[in-house]
Formats: sequence, C-alpha cells, structure tokens
Amino acid sequence: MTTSSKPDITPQSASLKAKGPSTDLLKQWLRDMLLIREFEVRTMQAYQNKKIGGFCHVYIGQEAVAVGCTAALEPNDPVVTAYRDHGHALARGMDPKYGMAEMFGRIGGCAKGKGGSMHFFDKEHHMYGGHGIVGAQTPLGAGLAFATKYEDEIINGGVSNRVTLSFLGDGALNQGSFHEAQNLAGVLDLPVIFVCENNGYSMGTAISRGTTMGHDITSKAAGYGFDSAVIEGMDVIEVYEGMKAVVDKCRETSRPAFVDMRTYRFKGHSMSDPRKYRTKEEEQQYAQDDPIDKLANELMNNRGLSRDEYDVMAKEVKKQIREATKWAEASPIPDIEELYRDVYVEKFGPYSGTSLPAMLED
Amino acid sequence: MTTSSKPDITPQSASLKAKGPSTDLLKQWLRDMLLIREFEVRTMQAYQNKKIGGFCHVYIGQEAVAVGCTAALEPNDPVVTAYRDHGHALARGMDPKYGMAEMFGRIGGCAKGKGGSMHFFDKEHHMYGGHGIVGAQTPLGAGLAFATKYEDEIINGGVSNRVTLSFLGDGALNQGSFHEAQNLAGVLDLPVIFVCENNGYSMGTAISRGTTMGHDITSKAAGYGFDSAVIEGMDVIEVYEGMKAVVDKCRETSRPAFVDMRTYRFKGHSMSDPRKYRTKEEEQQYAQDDPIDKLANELMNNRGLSRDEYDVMAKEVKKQIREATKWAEASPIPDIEELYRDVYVEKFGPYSGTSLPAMLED
Amino acid sequence: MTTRTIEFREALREAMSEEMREDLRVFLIGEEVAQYNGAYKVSRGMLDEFGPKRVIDTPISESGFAGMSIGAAMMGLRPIVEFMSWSFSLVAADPILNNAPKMLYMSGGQFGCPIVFRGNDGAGGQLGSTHSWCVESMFANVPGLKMAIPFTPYDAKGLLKTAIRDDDPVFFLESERLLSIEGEVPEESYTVPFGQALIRRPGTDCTIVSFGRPLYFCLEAAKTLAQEGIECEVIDGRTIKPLDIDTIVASVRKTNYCVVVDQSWSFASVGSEIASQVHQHCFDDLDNHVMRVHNDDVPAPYAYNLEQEMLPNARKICEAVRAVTYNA
Amino acid sequence: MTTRTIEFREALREAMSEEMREDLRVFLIGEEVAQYNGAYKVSRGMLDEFGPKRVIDTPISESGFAGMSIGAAMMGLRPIVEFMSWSFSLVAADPILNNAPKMLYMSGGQFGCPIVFRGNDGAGGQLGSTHSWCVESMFANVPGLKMAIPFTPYDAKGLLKTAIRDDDPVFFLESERLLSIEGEVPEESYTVPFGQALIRRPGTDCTIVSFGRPLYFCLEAAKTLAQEGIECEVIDGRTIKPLDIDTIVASVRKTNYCVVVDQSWSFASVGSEIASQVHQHCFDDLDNHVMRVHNDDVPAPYAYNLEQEMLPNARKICEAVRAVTYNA
Ligand SMILES: Cc1ncc(C[n+]2csc(CCOP(=O)(O)OP(=O)(O)O)c2C)c(N)n1
Ligand SMILES: Cc1ncc(C[n+]2csc(CCOP(=O)(O)OP(=O)(O)O)c2C)c(N)n1
Ligand SMILES: [Mg+2]
Ligand SMILES: [Mg+2]
Repeated sequence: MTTSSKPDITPQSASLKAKGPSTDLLKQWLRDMLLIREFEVRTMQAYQNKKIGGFCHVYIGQEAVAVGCTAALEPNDPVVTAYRDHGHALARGMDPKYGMAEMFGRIGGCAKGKGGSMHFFDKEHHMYGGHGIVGAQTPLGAGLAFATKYEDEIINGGVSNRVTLSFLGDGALNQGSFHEAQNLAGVLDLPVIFVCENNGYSMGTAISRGTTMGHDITSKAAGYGFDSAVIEGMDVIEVYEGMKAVVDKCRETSRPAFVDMRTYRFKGHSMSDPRKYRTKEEEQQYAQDDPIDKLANELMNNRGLSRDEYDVMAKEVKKQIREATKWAEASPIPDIEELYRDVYVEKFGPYSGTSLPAMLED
Repeated sequence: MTTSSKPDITPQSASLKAKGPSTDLLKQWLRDMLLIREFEVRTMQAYQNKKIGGFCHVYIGQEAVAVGCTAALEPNDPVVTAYRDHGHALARGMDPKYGMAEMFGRIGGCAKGKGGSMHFFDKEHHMYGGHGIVGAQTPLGAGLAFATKYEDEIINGGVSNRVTLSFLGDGALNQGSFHEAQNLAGVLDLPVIFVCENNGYSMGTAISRGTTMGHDITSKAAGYGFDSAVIEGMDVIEVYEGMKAVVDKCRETSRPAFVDMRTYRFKGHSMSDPRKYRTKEEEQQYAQDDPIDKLANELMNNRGLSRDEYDVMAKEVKKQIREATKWAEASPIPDIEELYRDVYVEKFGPYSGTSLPAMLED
Repeated sequence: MTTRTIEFREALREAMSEEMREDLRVFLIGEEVAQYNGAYKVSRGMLDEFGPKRVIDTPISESGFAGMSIGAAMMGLRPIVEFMSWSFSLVAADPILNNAPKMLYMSGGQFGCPIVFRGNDGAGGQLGSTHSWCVESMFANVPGLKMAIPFTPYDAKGLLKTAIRDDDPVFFLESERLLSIEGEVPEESYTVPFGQALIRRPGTDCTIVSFGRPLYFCLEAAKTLAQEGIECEVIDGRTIKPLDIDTIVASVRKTNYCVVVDQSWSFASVGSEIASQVHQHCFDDLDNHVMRVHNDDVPAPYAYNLEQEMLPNARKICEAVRAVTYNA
Repeated sequence: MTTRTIEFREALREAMSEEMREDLRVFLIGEEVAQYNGAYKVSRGMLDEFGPKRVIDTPISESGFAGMSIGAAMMGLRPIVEFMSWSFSLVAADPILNNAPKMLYMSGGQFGCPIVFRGNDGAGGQLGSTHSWCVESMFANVPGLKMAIPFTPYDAKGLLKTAIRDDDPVFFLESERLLSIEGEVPEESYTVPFGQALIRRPGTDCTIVSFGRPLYFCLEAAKTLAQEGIECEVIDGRTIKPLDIDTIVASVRKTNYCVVVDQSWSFASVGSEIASQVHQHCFDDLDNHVMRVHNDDVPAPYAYNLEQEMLPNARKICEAVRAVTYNA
C-alpha cells in the first residue's frame, strides 16, 4: 500500500508483515492467479476462433486485484463488478467450466448462455454479476450492503456483519450513478467498499483526460466522508494486506470506504482494441510488474517454491482450463425454450417461469 | 464571506471594502430585493386565491443571493437555475408582469403560459430557465459555458469571455447529473460557476440527513479540482463581493468553481409545506438575518438613507407589482392553437411552428 | 365483508403497512417518505409504526436509490420504491429498465427482482412538461416488468398488495389526481389479481378501454352518450402488463366497436398496442376501426385551459365514440 | 451524379464532416470520438481535420454530456452527440427526453434545441440484454423529437445531413450490424428529406413496412416469398418521426395486406403504432388484420442461437406474410 495525499486506512503493516500470509496461502493465490491468466488466454484464443461472440474484456494483468481482494473477504461477503468480470468470478470460486460455457453460449454456462462474458453471476459464491452498464453496479453494491445490514438488524437480529465489495473501473468514476451510490452508502452507513480498479484507462481515455483530479481520486472519496486507501494492485500481498485493513474496519464500523487500486490491463480494452492510445514503453514498463511473476519470484526466492513445483502448478492449471474448455464445448446450446424462460418468475402467457443453471445443482 | 476548511477564493476584502459598492448601487440592490419580496408575497396570495396552479416555490429569504450574484455578472453572462426561479429572473431584469402572467397561465407570460412558475425563461436577459428536474440544469449550465467558450474560440475568434452561473439547491448535490456536470466542466475547462443555494433543506430533508459531508460541501468540489468559496448569502454585500472574486477569477482563467452560498428560505418548500421538519426557533433565528432588513439598516445607519426614502421605494415597488399583477390578469389565456405551437420549430402535421412571447417583442 | 370508506392514499398505505407487518423483507424507501410522511401523505404514520430502518428517507438520487433497492431485491428483500413522481424516474431509467426487469434473465435464473416501483403518474395538475409524464407507454415496451394502474381505492389496495407479493418487478402507477378520492374498501385483507380487467359499466354499443384516471372521463362520457342512446361498455384494464386482452376482445365481439382511451401520447403507446391487438383478434367482428383518444401529442403545457384541452377528456371520448359508431 | 461505393460508416462520417465544414456551429461530442477515432470508427480522421475543440472526447457521463450539449444547443450551437450505443442512453433519458424535446415548448418558443443524438441501436451482435436496446419504440412516444433510421449508406449520409440541419432535436439510430456494408453514394452533396418513405421493392400482394436493419430480413423474405408467388412491396419508412403514413397507406390500398416488421419489442411499439394507423386508414381495404413481426418479447439473450431466434428474422416474416395472405 502506497500512501496518497490522504490515505485514511493503513494496515498494521509491521505486525501483518511479520506473520504475513502463510506460504500455503501464497501458493494458493499464485495458483488462483495462474488460473485466471490461463482462463483469459484461452478466452482470447476462443474469441479469435469465433467460439465467443459479443464483447469480451479480459482481466490479464489485474489478477492480483481479484485474488487479493477475495482473500481479504469472508466466503459469504457479496461481490459485484462491471463487465470485466471473469477474474472476480473465478477468484470467488466459480468453476471455470461454467464461465467458459457461458461465453460459448451453452446451456451449461453460469447464466445458461444468456449473459455472456459481461454477465457472470454465481449465487453460491455470492457473486452478484457482471454488469454491462458502466457504473450501474455501484448502486447495486450499495444495495447488497444494505440488504446484509437489513437482514442483520430486521430479519435475523443477528450479526453476520457481511461486507460488500463493489468493484468499478476508473471510467465509472464519472458516472452519476456512482456518485449517488457513494452518497447513499455514506448517509445510510452501509458496509460497502468501492474498489476502483484503476488501470489508468477507460477504453482509450487516459484517466487524466477524462477524470478531474485523476492523479488523486481519493480526493473524491473525501467529499463523501469516506475513509480511503491507495493500494498497489500489481502485488497480491499488498492487495491482500491493504484490503484486509479496509475490510476489517468496514466490518467493524459499518462505514463505506473507497480504494484506489492501482493496476494495469496488459491487453486491449476489448478484443478489438489496437491500443494506440498508449506507448509500447508504457506497456513494457508494466509488463515488468506482472503480478504473477512477482508472487512467483517471492515464493521462489523467499519461500522455497521450486521451479518444478511451479511448473507442476502451471501445468495443472492449464489442464484444468483445457478440461473446462472441453466441458464447455460439449455443453449443448440452449433449447429455444430458454428464450421465454427466466423473463418472469411467474409463469404466464408465453413465459415458462424460471430455472437454475446446472452450476447450482451439481 | 466566511471561511470554510478550504475556501480557495478570497475577495480582496480590504480594498473592496474600502471603496465597496456605491450607495446608489446599494439602493438599487435594496430596490431589487424589495421587488422580489413583493413579487413573492403577491405570488403566495395569488396562489391561495387559486389564480396560480401547479407547484410554486417562492424565494423569500434568498433575495440577496440572486441580486448579489447578478450584480457580480456582466449583463450578457448566462444564468440557469432550478424551479425556485422567480428571484433569478427578476434580478436578471425580467419585467415582473411577464412572470406573473406566466404563473396566471396567460399568453403574456414569459413562456406564453406554457412553462409556469418552475420554468421562467428570458432570452433577452440571458436567463436560460427555470428547470423542474432537480440537478438537470447543471449540465445545461456547463453547456452554456461550453457554448460561450466555443463561440469565442471557434466562431467569433473573439474574447467575450462570458461566465455562466449555474444555480442549484443543496438537494441537487446528490443528483448524478450534477456530478457529471462538474467533472465535465473540470476536464473541459469551462467558465461556469456552480452556485449552491444552500438553504439547509431539500423539501423536508435537512442537509445533514441527505448529504454526506453536509457541514462542508466544498470538500466535494475539491474532488473535481475546483476552487470553491463559502459565502454568507443573507448579506447582499457579502454575496456581491464574494461572487465578484469568484466570477473575476473564472473569467480570467476559464476554470469552473463552486460556491457554498449559505442562505435560508423563510417560507415552506412549496405552497403546501407545513414545515414540521424545523423548529420555530430556527426560523426566528434566521428571520433576524433578513437580507432586506440588513441592507436597509446598513443604508440607513451608514449611508444616509432616510426612512422616507425607504418608504417611497417600498411603495413604488408595491405599485409596480400591483400593476404587474393587473397586467397579468388582463392578459388573455392562450389560444388553443398554442397547444400545437412551439413543439417543433418546423411546421408539419398538426404542428404550427414556433413564435416568440410578447416579452421579446415589446 | 365489512367495508368502510377510505381515501385512495389510505388504501395504498394500508396495502404497504399490512404487507410490512406480514413480511419483514418488505420495506419502503424514497424521498420524504419517512419524516415528512410522504410528499403526498401516502406513507403518513408509517415511520412511527415501522421505524427508520424500514421506512427510509433518501436524498434526491433516484438512480442511486432505485439501483440500491434492486441490489437489495437481488438478495431477497422486497423493496417498495416510491418515486415522488414517475416524472422523476427518467433519471433512474437505467436501473429500472436495464437492471430490474432483466436481472433474472441475465443471471440465467439466479437473481430475481421482487421490487415495486410506485408513484404519481400523469398530467392534470398544471405541473408543466417536466412533471407531467405518463410513463406507461414508454416503459410497458420492456419485457420482464409488470405494470398496474389502479382506478379505485379498492383496486389501489388490492393491486398494491399483489404487487408487493409478486416475485417480479412491478411498476405501479398512481395518479396524484386520484389520491383524495374515497371509496369502499373491505376491513378484511384481500388482493386483486393481475391480468384481470373489470367491466366498470356494462354496455352493448361500444367498448371503451382505459386505465386509471381517464376512466373517470370514460364514465362521464358514457353517461352523456347513454342519453344519446349509445350504451358504452367501459373496461378498466387494471394491469397493462399482463394485459387482459380476453376481456376486451369478448366485449368488442359483442359491441363491434372499440375506443381506447390512454392518457399517454399516442405514438407507440398502450393505446396503439390495444388497438392493434383488438384489430388482430376482432378483425371480423369490428364494424369500424378502433378509435384512440390520447393526450394531445405535445409536451404538457402549464396553462389550465391548454392542459385541460390536452387531456383525453370526456368531450374527446364522446366525439370518438360517435365517430366510430356512426355506421351502427 | 457521379457515385462511388463507400461504407455505411464512411457515409455517416461524410455527412458530419461536410456539415462541419459548412457550419462552424456544428461539433461532434461523445466517448472516444476523437483520439480513438470512434469506438466503431465512424469518426475516424475527424479529430485530425477539425481539432479537439470540435471533435470532443468525453468521460463516460452520458447524462452529463447530453445535458451539456443541450445547453450548448439552447445557445445556438448545433451539437452532434454520439452515444457509443443507444443502450447507454438510458442513463441520459432525462436530458434527452425531458429537456431536448420540450425546451422550445417550456420556454414559450424562446429556446429551441437543434441537436442530433446518434449511435448504434438494436440487437444482433451477441451483446446481451443491457447492450442490445432498440430504443425506437420507447423514445418515439415523446413529442418534440424527430427520429430517423437509415438503411443504406446513401440514406445514412442524406438523412444525417438533414438531421444536422434540422432545427429540432433528432434521434438518429444506426445499426452496428450495418456499419461495414457498402453502397453507392454520390460525390455531390445531397440530403434526404425527413418524412418520405421509400419503396425498396415493389410488389402487389402484401405490403411489408420496416425501418433500418430488419429491412434486410424483409428483402430476404420477399425473395423467398416471390418464389412462392407472393409479391411483397417492401417499404422503408426511413423516419419514424415524422412518419410517412401516406406512402404506407397507398401501398396497403393496393395490396390489401400488411405486415409490419419492427426490431423492437412488440408492446406499445412502433409496430403497434403503424398497425393501428394502417387499420385506421385502410379499414375497408384490408383483407386481413395487420400482422406484426418483432423481436421476441424477452431481454436479448447472449447465446447465438437464442439471439438469432429472437430477432425479427426472415423466417418469421415469411410466416407472417403467408399467414396474413392465406385468404388472398
Ligand atoms: C453507461 C455506459 N457508457 C458506455 C459504455 C461503453 N463502455 C464499456 S467499457 C467502457 C470503458 C470503461 O472503462 P473503465 O471503467 O476504466 O473499466 P476498464 O475497462 O478499464 O476495466 C466504455 C466506455 C458502457 N458500457 N456503459
Ligand atoms: C429528480 C427530481 N427528484 C425529485 C424532485 C422533487 N423535488 C422538487 S424540489 C425538491 C427539493 C429540492 O431541494 P433543494 O435542491 O435544496 O432546493 P430548494 O427547494 O431548497 O430551493 C424535490 C425533492 C424533482 N423535482 N426532481
Ligand atoms: Mg479502466
Ligand atoms: Mg435547499
């Protein structure tokens, strides 16, 4: 966690660093990041081979964010994000086969092939989407936090104290819905953390061109009375530690917070982006920050991970994704009846009610 | 101008106070404020007598804001505001008869009776409305500023350097459109000043209940990189001096700014508001801050205005409004043909093109 | 059933309060619904009964609190979202049209949205063009939502209870012009099902179909026309989605004439939809094409005389019925 | 007239560039229109020619930049506002529906809005339900705006030039699916007037009316049907507002049958409007009721097979024409 002009939350760095995450945990994170990377590589391939249609935004370069953030959460803490959502779903625990099948437009997909790349949902893993409209997920995130609190206070009289992570891109900073979501979270004391995956660009627009105070976006959070933090998003340990502090405080106080998560997308905005708006040098610079390499190096240099172990891990991941892809390809396309299913819960007229994807029944 | 945690613009108080506005100017402002007050008193009466329909929001208590702000502007600087718009139109120079006729639903109204209380427009006086949707006028304000700058740079190659005032209520702080308007003004360097008429309430909601950082809303402006000022809005001299500094700087730099204009509405939100959300004590407290009394006292105590002079002025104003009201009553209701006029500029189908109100032809 | 006479707004309040007593998942949220007791006093007293965690005041952030409530609904809560006016729902068009009605579909059946959006709809109060929206025609185009427009206090309560219990998003359109009218409402709990139109006045010569407030104009017109010997059957559709086309068709098969009265603008409207469906189902029964009466195709003017003329008033309805049945 | 073959997107670009050369008040604004050369390369090269003060990149703030452009239009500028997709215009529903089309009215004739909103409209690219809006039915309900949907590069250019010169707000709906198609376009400057439908294929047996991309499906269907001996007259409405109902009526009076093909959902749609108007004007000419072919009444699914089935495709059009003309 680097410091900004006003970082309000600092991890107890000393003590945390002292024990820090265990080596096993770090290996798990490495594996999680490799899994996302491999998933995305295959996604790009499949897209090029026209097995995937529509818009497709891969997460390569940002893996540490989803993995580190997830690690800082309890399993039943809700998560919601934008359309660049593969990493979050996988980090949250979705089996990659459901994601791949979704993009292949198959009935086995996490949304039965109806959502596509931008709309990954996983109820079991408390992943509330995958949303295509920039910023629109942020009021939803406030609503998830509202609901957890309401459940505690009104329905269960319990204290589950769940914390919601609402991810957004830096481009979403300028949508009115995000402004409203933040103010609501503030006046209603909602336990939601808005994590801005600040990869420096919204499509071709560098943050400095589109966003006032782009060099210090936590200044915006101050206007809502939020605590905020700037976190180095290319280092999964920093993400975890920084987020852990923010999450813990949010859980304790039920106060919203904002995180400027500094990251970089290694590929284009979507599959059709020639990336003319940034320099090769900049890309090469960031390539040296590859979050996977960084953790692998840490593990190899300081935690005794052997090259062999790493290769085995990478191989396993490759195999898992290969099998997921096969599974996805074997999954049938949806019956035409699916067209009129899931429009309404109630059956009436041409509408045949609703049914869950296989993912939730396996 | 009181100071907030970060008031970025301060008037050259010393020198300004030294010369300060001339006595004649102050008298003119007093007259302007009295005119607005009297207009609103008659408006309330007419509303009670059912001569006015729909929603009606009076400006009593806030007169110093419109008058002081207008005084800080050039005559051709554009102004746009929300639905509590009578004061701005009158301060800008609209003959009250057109406003009254508008509310009476007469063809002589500033919008031919089609707009009503919430939608006062006056092209001649660069008053761009009167807008009913909370916050919606703020992107329009950015657009007016955009246009003045575009005209200078692209069309005329000139340097009119107009400054736009975009007024908003404190309730509009929480609308997404205002957020977007501010960010756009910032990234496009627009010469627009967002003047928040902070009367402490949006309908029955105290600012502290609805708005994060309600005690220091300039903290929000900081997130857009704006200069901001907190101005005492119950004192027309402070309004003028504070605004003059902000306007001059904006004109010079073409940079947007934000003003937290502290004011109070003496009456209810609209004509049907029992004002249960605030105490009698609070109202009485503010009643002592009456901007008209304050200026009248200053003029009488320090600038030689006699009681008689004041009474004559008040009488003149009363007469002017009485005549305006008469004129409005004498104005005919619109022809039914007006229904299909001004929908499109072009004539086609049932639509009969457009025509200007009499106000612009007199 | 014992009944008593209550106001439309009280009927709405009873529906909400009863459902909130029954089901802890139900809450009310919107601008001024709590401390102020509602801009139109629909929620008067509800804060006192349910407290500020279930009757929730919001800032003026329709997009924000609509979206927030949708998020809460995804988690299984059952929000009632009050728009002070549907005219202010345009700033929330994205969450209410892109999220609520599509969430179930996009998530492949995982996340439904049991949510009610309600508030005042329609012109007639001299509020000018930004504040006089009839959103039914625009929003009814969208699949995944249901839409109800109550006409009487009885229906206001019964339909709203159904809306709150419904597992799908419901757009509930009230009329500010009706809030103070009174009507008989049972003491006992009841609901009014969706998708069942009601014949408000039986007749043999011409079917008039409408929803909500314009039904008053229809009944007024029907009275006038009866004196001229034209007996109109006035049908209250009650829900626009689902639409009870069967009741309408059965009536038109009997009367052979049909006038649709719709308070929204004519182009691509509920009125054009019903006209089109009636033509489809009753092509051989109709003795003339379906006539439509709408708001005039202009923004709502402020001036009283212009606004009254703009509305689908009784005079226009009479003219339409006479014109359509001229060959009877 | 000398012509050359250019892409649809080039035709759009030529329209904008020519008008910007002619009239300094015209500028282009939107997300990625400048440095990125347009998300769909419609504005490629325009930044180079006109510079960043007239080809303006914005943040992702549709409500903000639409509203800002309306303010600029009130002052007499003539903005062209690009929505990357009309699907993203829902967040700007208030400025584009409450401000632009009503400003002239509310201000009593003082402030018009000479503005063009343009962008991609419609499903078909497997974008899922949030990104596949056909807004024509929802937005055409609103008076004060005009609406054009070009089908060929020729019309794309000619209609867009008309839109830019028009003194009223124009909603200009392009199809991403059409941007790469090529067509003949004159070298010389020309415009295509609003409110004039075009017969894309003459026929005697059934009138098919459509707009924009589905016309391809219509022409495909007409070919198939011709082999079965049914000669369809395919009409391209070109502008939805104003609607050239006369050309449609004249055709139906000749063919006695009518099918409307509309890529939006059916309920309260452009399709229902045209069906209703045709019934009104051609009641005695029609040998069957008007049939409508729409997107299926469901949110747009992602899966290819489902989406293709959802669209108003040629198979459905053929079925509709056969069904409606069964008694011919
Ligand atoms: C309201 C809206 N406007 C425009 C778009 C088109 N769009 C999709 S992604 C995107 C850029 C978003 O950038 P950012 O928020 O930084 O996320 P990133 O792609 O970097 O993850 C744009 C403009 C959209 N989906 N929604
Ligand atoms: C988008 C929108 N939501 C709600 C309303 C209803 N409404 C009108 S005025 C108002 C309160 C506004 O308060 P503020 O901005 O502080 O202005 P003031 O009345 O104090 O001048 C509300 C909620 C509206 N006009 N527009
Ligand atoms: Mg980004
Ligand atoms: Mg206020």
